[in-house]
Amino acid sequence: HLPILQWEDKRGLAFTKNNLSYSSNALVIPVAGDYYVYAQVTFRGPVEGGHRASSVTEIITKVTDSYPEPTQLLTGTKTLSENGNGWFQPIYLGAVVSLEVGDKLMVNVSDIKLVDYTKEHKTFFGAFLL
Amino acid sequence: HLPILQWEDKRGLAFTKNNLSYSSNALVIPVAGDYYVYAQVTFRGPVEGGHRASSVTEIITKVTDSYPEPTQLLTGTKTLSENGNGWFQPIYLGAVVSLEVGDKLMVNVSDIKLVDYTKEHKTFFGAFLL
Amino acid sequence: HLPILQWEDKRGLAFTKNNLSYSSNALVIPVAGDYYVYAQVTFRGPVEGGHRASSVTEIITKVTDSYPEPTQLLTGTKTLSENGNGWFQPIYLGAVVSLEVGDKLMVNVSDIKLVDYTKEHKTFFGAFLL
Amino acid sequence: RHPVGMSGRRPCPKDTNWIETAQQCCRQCPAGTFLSKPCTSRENDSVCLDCPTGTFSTQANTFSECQACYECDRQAFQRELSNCSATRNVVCGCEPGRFRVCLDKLCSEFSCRKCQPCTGRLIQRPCSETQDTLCDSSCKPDFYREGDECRPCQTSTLDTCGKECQQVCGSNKDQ
Repeated sequence: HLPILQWEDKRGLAFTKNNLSYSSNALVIPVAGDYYVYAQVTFRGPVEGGHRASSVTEIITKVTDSYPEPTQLLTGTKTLSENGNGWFQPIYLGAVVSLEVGDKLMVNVSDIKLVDYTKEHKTFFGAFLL
Repeated sequence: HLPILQWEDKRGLAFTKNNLSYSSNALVIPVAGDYYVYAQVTFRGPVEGGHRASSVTEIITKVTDSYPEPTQLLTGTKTLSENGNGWFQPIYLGAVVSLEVGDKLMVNVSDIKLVDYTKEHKTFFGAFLL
Repeated sequence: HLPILQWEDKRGLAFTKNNLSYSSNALVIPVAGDYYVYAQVTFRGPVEGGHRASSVTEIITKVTDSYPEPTQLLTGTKTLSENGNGWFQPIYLGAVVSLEVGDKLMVNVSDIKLVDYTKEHKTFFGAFLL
Repeated sequence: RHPVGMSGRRPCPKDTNWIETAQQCCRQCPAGTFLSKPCTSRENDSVCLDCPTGTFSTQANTFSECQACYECDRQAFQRELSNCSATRNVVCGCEPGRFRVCLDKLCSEFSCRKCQPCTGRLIQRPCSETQDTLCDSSCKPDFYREGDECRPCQTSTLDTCGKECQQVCGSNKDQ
């Protein structure tokens, strides 16, 4: 599987409430229902020692007790036509998905070294019940 | 007009509820109100026999009984600087719009041959009442 | 600070309601709570007399009475690999933020001359209370 | 309520539209106006108001507001061919000396590129709103070819200039 991002859930702009909790890299769904789930990852490169990435991918995934395999909910894939200089590429994803109690939501990326984690307002992840 | 995308509305992650129905390529609004409308289209190329696209466009359009022409609600236009190799370009759109009973929402694209329809988590469309 | 965009709040698709008002380039929060805040800016170039931009940035900012400095809530930064011809680059941002009564939300951009203001469905800004 | 289609909606006679809030058909407002207040008892007493400046409606309608006019992209060398009126959106074109480069088949988006000047050549087809100048492939008299440019003959440098230049400019001098 693709690497899973870790998130800050308390400090700065980050918060959880209404029993929507965060544990082991996942948002945990407290109540069955339809949720608008979203995430933005800002990718940037090139990075030291990294091979020259030709594309970046962000996937919001669901893990559920009722199914052994993770399910890909939303995917953003972008090829890079950068010419070796410093580049930035944000990918935003968001949609309504039906979730069950205990479902876990995570964000996977093609290459964790390319993720710009330096500022909370550039890379973020969340969900709210409709 | 630009081509209109067709959507799966039942299988896999797709669903409709609360009388928000899907028919002839459009979401049909059951209750007047403000809706958050969103869509992502993943474009990819080059495609066989296609001319080299210099840009891709996604438009969420409204058709209403009260006006004979479609209204463009949201538009994402991106020029491509890809150099002939395989490329991917997702475009996400989302915003709140005021809709009337019976209004129809559709997604138009600049070139239907460039749309990546292979995976439901890469190209999707939806709306929810606030 | 980066230039702040001005918005149309009445004509066409634009509207404000439930006391969420617009004044001096900002949405003004009437009720404390969690809001989904979003904005899309379509950038385009090259423009007359403009230097050749190497990147474009969109930031949704909060100004609050309780803190003298604006707070950056959401940021989208994209480098440009365009080759001098006409280019278009949309940046969409959206997320849930906790806001207080009287907080002001604004959209800043790296270069106001590069913003495509010509059509309301290409560049837009909004928020709704969860 | 007898089922007559979605939420009591009935097909309306010509030039009227079903109005959900009024639960009846109301007369359409003419182009250039919008439906400010739906009809009440009789079909004909819809209240239509003119589109406010900066907005338009091109057709008869029962829209609750008019559409916002587009703007021409002045910084991208566009200009107004006709401005926005109550019944028609603005029409944009390119500034003189520039032509349209369409972004897609519909040409709803276009940039305005400088017309090429054809220095030293005859103009086969002048620059227009939709097409660049078409220059003649050969150089004008008193001009010689250098690469894909046409340069003016200069008697002062005749003995030092290249073969092509001497051929063209030398023969002109002898006449």
